[in-house]
Amino acid sequence: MYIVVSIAILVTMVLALVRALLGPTVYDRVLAVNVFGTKTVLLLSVIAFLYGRPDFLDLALAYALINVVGILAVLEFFQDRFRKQERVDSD
Amino acid sequence: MIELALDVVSWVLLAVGGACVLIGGIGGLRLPNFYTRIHAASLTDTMATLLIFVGMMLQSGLSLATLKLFAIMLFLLLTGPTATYALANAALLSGLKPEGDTGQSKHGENTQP
Amino acid sequence: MKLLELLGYYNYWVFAVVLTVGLYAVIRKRNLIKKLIGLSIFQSAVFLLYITMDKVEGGTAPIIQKGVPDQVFSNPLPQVLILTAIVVGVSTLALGLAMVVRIKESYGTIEEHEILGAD
Amino acid sequence: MIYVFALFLLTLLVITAVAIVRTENLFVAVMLTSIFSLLMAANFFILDAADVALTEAAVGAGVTTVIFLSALALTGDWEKPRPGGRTVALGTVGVLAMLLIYASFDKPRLGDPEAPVHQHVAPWYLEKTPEYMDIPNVVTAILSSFRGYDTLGEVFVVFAACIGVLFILGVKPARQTAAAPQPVSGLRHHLIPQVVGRLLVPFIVLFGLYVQFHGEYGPGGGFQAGAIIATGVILYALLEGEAEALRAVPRSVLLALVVGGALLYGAVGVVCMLKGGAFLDYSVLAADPVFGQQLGILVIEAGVGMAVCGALLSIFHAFAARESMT
Repeated sequence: MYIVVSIAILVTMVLALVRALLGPTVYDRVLAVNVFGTKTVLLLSVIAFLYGRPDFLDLALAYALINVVGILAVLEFFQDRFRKQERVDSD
Repeated sequence: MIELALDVVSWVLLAVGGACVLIGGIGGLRLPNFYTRIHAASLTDTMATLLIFVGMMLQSGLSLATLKLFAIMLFLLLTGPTATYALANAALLSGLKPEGDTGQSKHGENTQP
Repeated sequence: MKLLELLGYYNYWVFAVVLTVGLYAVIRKRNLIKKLIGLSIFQSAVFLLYITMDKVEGGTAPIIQKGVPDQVFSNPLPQVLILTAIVVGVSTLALGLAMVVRIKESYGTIEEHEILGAD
Repeated sequence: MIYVFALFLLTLLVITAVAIVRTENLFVAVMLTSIFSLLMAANFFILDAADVALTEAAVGAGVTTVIFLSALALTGDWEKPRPGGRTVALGTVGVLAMLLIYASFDKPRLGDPEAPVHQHVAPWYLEKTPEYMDIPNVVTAILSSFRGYDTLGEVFVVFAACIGVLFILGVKPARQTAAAPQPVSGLRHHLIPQVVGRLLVPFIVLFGLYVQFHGEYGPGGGFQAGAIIATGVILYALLEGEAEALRAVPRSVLLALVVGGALLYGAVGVVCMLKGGAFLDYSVLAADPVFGQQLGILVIEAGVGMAVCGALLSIFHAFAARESMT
């Protein structure tokens, strides 16, 4: 049963990667990275159960916690550039 | 008897979770512009996380693994929508206006974030 | 049997392709940051080669569970090498990026040909 | 059955690598690099390398993306395309690829138990770990005890890289820009990420400590723990602003962490020598050699965790301080 779910997750990862490559605006790419991260967490949990070693869920837990840091760093990066652009336009 | 019932319920949950994940992926690819895609990707994310992890928790019964699964589900449910909100907020602030009914994305090339 | 046997070599082919993609980036691209990204891809390919060699058919990760009598384990040794190599890789990457930032401040550009021209 | 997953994820890996090299926009390359690191961690996990996957996760998701973005903020965001023929570069690289693929045919198949790599040293480690250390995680046992001297070298490399970055970025920039360096405020008007982040940071640090002291029984150890705790404090710095994070974890504490971690590791080795054993031979640390080994592993893992956490954090602060200067 886990195999069906993991196949579905893998296909979604492919779709998210295609969106990351195609994505016209930069925020589409950030969205794709976010979706990709969540799917990795799901995939790692399902495979931990598939292998019959549920004590490896630490890895999925680590990803669940750390994924948001990358996304917020990107948004912080954009906010700085946007503010710098504003400062350049104003003076 | 209980064992069979648990198995069936968790299988159904996992199957629906997998379908949800797939719908999110397809939606994220085919929808016209950014704000519609963010709906597709984030809503199904949260729903699929709930379904898949509850399905797995039923399978693993009362053990340390169930506690870990619950912790992962909790943090995913906490961080997923937050990241999506921050993303949509940043996009809106930087001038990517949601389309009316024109449907085509104004920002063709990604030179202008 | 032929396909399955060929499938066994798929990891090595991916290693070869990712290694050459990283090398291409380092050789061809002139932007220093793109060169560093190419270098980290090159590094990841080498890590993939080491970890591919540690997998044993039907073996699990080398964490000995008390109850299970005789268990087939994957080889722990390459994992130890790669574990430290990843952290060292990030530290040297940070060092490289610090140098790129200083080059940008003194030369005003991080394109290799412009830097060479300025000298 | 693992071939299906391995096939899928490795193909994605190749596609991402090619996409990274082809994009002009450096910011897009950084985003794809974070996807590349996610795929690497998934691949490591499928190939039974749980510890390595946790390290790649802890380092790849948080720290690498943040360091790259800080560097991009200080340098340009666009790469100038290079006109002219690519044939020479593509030719040499293509020849190399052919040679490597040709050479891979007499390598053992994936997962072949009779492969020479599994015959010599690995079985010895797998037998001797329960005997000498009696801890479940063989990888941590080898990392900290059998190859403790080598890991000491690793800690000194991380230490040297951190000192190098501090030196390079410590110097005032040549042209001090006129604009007064306004304090880099965090995601000020993003209320929801701040509230959730403030709720999340303690759990990340707590999870880091769990990974630190859980290193003997499951995937974990000093390197992963240091990276996770550093990511937690970086999240705090992103949300509250870098000045606020410096107030919470000042630079003196960071340097003390880096120096203390490396010193602690070396001190354990010297203590072993003083008690009559060889350098870094922990069995002399306590009456019962097995308990001595476990004690030694616990202490040096703490040293490694402190050194890595301090190094990554001071690197982040060095870049962030540079950002506010220009």
